[in-house]
Amino acid sequence: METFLYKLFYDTGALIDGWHAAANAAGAARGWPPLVVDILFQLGWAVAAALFLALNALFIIWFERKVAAKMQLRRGPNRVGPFGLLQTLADTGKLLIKEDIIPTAADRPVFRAAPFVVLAATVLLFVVLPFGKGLIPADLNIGVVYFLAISGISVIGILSGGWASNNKYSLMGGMRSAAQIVSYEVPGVLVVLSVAMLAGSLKMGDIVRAQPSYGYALLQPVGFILFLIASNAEINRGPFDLPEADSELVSGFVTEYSAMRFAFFFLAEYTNLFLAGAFATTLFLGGWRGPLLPPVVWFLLKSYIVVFVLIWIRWTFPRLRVDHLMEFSWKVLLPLALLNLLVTAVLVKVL
Amino acid sequence: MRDTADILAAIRSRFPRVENRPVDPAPSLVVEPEKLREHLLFLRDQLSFHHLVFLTALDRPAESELELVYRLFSYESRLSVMVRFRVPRDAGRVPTVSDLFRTAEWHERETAELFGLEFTGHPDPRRLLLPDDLEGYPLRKDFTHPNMPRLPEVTST
Amino acid sequence: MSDPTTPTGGRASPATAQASAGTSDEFLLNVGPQHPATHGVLRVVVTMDGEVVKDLQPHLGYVHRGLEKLFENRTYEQIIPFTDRTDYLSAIANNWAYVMAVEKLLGMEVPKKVEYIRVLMAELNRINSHLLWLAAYGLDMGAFTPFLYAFRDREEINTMIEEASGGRLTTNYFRIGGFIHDLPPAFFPRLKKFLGRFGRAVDELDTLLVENAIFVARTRGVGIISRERAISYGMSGPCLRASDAPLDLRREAPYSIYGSLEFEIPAGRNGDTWDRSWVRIEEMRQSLRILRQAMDGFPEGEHRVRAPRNIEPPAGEVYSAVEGPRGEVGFYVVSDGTRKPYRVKMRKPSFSNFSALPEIMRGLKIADLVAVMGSLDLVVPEIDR
Amino acid sequence: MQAPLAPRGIALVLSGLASLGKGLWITFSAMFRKSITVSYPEKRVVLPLRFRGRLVMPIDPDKGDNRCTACMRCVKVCPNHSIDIDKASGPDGKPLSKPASYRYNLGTCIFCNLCVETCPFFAIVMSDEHELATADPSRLVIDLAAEKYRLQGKKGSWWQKKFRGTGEEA
Repeated sequence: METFLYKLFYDTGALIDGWHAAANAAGAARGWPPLVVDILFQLGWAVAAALFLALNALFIIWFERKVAAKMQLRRGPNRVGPFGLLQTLADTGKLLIKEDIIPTAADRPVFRAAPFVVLAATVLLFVVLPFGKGLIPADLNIGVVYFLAISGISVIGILSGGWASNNKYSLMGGMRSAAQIVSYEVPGVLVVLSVAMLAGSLKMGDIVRAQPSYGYALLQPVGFILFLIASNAEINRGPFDLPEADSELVSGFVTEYSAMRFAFFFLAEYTNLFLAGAFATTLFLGGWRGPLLPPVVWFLLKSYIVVFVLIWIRWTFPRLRVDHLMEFSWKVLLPLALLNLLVTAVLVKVL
Repeated sequence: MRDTADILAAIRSRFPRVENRPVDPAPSLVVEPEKLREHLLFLRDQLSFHHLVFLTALDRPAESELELVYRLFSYESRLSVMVRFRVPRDAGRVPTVSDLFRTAEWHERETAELFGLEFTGHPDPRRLLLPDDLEGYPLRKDFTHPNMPRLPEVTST
Repeated sequence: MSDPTTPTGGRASPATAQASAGTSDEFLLNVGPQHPATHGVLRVVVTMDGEVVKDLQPHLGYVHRGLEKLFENRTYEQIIPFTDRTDYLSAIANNWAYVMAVEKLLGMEVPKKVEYIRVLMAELNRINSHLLWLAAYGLDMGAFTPFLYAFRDREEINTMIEEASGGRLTTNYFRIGGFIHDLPPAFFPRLKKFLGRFGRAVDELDTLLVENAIFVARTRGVGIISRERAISYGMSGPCLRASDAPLDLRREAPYSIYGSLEFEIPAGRNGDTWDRSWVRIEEMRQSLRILRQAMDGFPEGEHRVRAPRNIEPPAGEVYSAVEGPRGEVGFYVVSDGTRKPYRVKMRKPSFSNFSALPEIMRGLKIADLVAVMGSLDLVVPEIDR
Repeated sequence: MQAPLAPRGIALVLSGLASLGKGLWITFSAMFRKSITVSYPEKRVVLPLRFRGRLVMPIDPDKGDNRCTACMRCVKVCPNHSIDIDKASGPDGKPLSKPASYRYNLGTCIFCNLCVETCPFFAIVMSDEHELATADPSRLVIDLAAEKYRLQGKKGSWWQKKFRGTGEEA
């Protein structure tokens, strides 16, 4: 039953390795250095990731608006395309042709660079995502550490965006966001550490393989909830959307941005939402493992369930005040994360 | 908690001119502007008229005077009382009561800018509602403004 | 100590110049006049020290239309539509206060049925106004969903009011001496259905927002004003009752048939933002009780007394007040025997409730400004008139 | 009736978590309820009988003309002078009790219905028209007399019953 289709869905990794070996052989025959083929393959991965990112962003924005609408007894987008599916496409098109204003007193180079820094930090994270068995662009042995490090870069973009707009509201929005991400990164890292300890490795692929098929969530319920809260805060969403708290700071650090630059921030925010879901799936819900369905489908399904929960939380709760936000992280999440780490360590030692 | 008769008696004994305006049941106490603060303090502390409902002025161009009207209400005895007095129409000066009743601060600022009065001792005598560059006092009967539409004269048909 | 560049363009308006004498690390934040949390056109210049509010200077007058001047040039009947434009959320309460004042001037007794219709309309309008307060307050606090649920219920009330008066917000339904049209036949079946369903809807909204842990954390113990200070600031309505003062005009100075109706006056304990919210939720439940009693005891009879076509009350003056959703709504009408009033002074609750904001806000955080302002349930046209 | 006291200590934490849970349950259960949006413009809300749309002077089917006698009562009662009437004059110059023109300023009208109530001849009524936005300000002043408006539907029959005296005070 090693038909092509089966391999395509169920063992994509082996298929790609096959192509890679064939390409190497062809390259060597033509006297190319092996590096050329590797670069070509990496380019392939990059294009695939970019394509996935674009499609996913369009879908997830529509998904959030539809789910939010359903929870609020209304319809949500239904004008553009069937069930409003093309609505996000229309919005992106609109943003493309709108005038891109840069405030005169703005710090121009930083103002222009900020959105790209945030977007770059988001796109780089796709490198280590285990979409399926073997379907990992680069299964770095420090995958988890890489993920946490790169996701920290986006705060630089937000801060510089807030500063460059030379507007009091944006400055406060940027500062708040930086403080928030830093203080929620700490409990997040500790929880990820306890999962890595359970799995015994930092490689994303290994973590997924080491998990029982139902995932670590049942072994680490507290860890799972902590991780959801921490990642929710890190992407400035839900009860933690202080930086763009409309009623206090108009719209935080994105106040002065318009058209395409604003679209980049917006795109980054929703891709981060998916990444939070994907990372939670990898660490706690058993990644692409699951009966019957092909691994990629499992991975996406589980990610979108986590995304649904994050959307659900956002449209139910009011916003936290900035000092509660800090207190909650340092005085509640951190102790719980440490406790969780301790318990896991003891369990791992004992079992 | 003093009963109504007791309070009315206390009022009549203290205030010489207690009148009644048609239809409004609350007694009107006519006082001199100089002794306003003293009277209001008495009403508030002795007779528990804690709630200053409102304070405004009436333009009396015929007598070229402005009539100031203060209305107080007591939550304990559920009685209302009006304190009123007259000041000259031009450069009228009235002692402020904003320290006795905090709500008076804004009421006085509004009455001052709409009627052309001065509340002596007011902590923050800036304009409250009107733009800085408007001359004249709108609620005076003789005030007109270019873009104030004239309605067709209402003759009783 | 450099004078911080005033955000209001070249001309430093007196308020900001005066308030800028602070130390160097302070900075001025302009909240409004186009700010989502100000429920209308109102500007507040906040002197801040980091995130903490040091002083607060409100700027009013953006919506001042000089209504009291207009009234002096219009007949008693022409004034009615203006009264519901001073506070578009409680048009009925304003209509009632004004119409009752003129009826007192005329010494006119209205039939029992008119009193019952007025109570029905006023209580529906109170629920309507509290629902909009809850919707807007949820938005300010970052919870978007209560807005939609509250407006679903508001829609039902608006339809009932619209069927009776023709208008949804600015109803202009009351007339001197009663009503032009009686209640439509579809009114009571609709009201019965609404009363059956709305109890659960209030509980749902209460659980979703006011009882929610994050909301409680942001409002309990925030923006406290004591009973004495509240009375001194002339506050009234839910803002006053939250400071442990069960004072409601429907009990203190009962008008119309409120004397014969049973309902309780909810009062808070320590006058903080949460108590103000709790009082409004509880008031909606009490209004349901009143509506039920008014519906059951609805009498037969005329819906209007034949008022003379040209209303010319005898010279005199009167002050009549009604308990509106935001507090005491009063009209002081001075008549001089002609067809136009000599002077009409409107006593509006938001005017006094808002004047207490600087004292409440001193020392709180900027995020609390939104919470406190929302809890005062301000309607700006009522402040500026 | 007093507001409840804030719970203390562990009770606070538990009630807090419970409130979060209840909140989530409400929004989740809302997903299975029908949406209440009316998809305007495809579907429209049924307007109540007394709805106050734009003022119109409909043609009386019996007389084939509008019922206005230019008695100027609506001009006097309008709070902000949105109605102007020019009396028609007969061939011999004597004024007729018909309006030559009945200028209604839609821009300043506040839809308060006082004019309709004061009109002794039921000549004017507020129609159901509420999509009144126009880009051209000159179209805000409408001559109702020249418009020869035909009032149909429920509102039409309600209006005719009123001046024929057979209708109940709906």
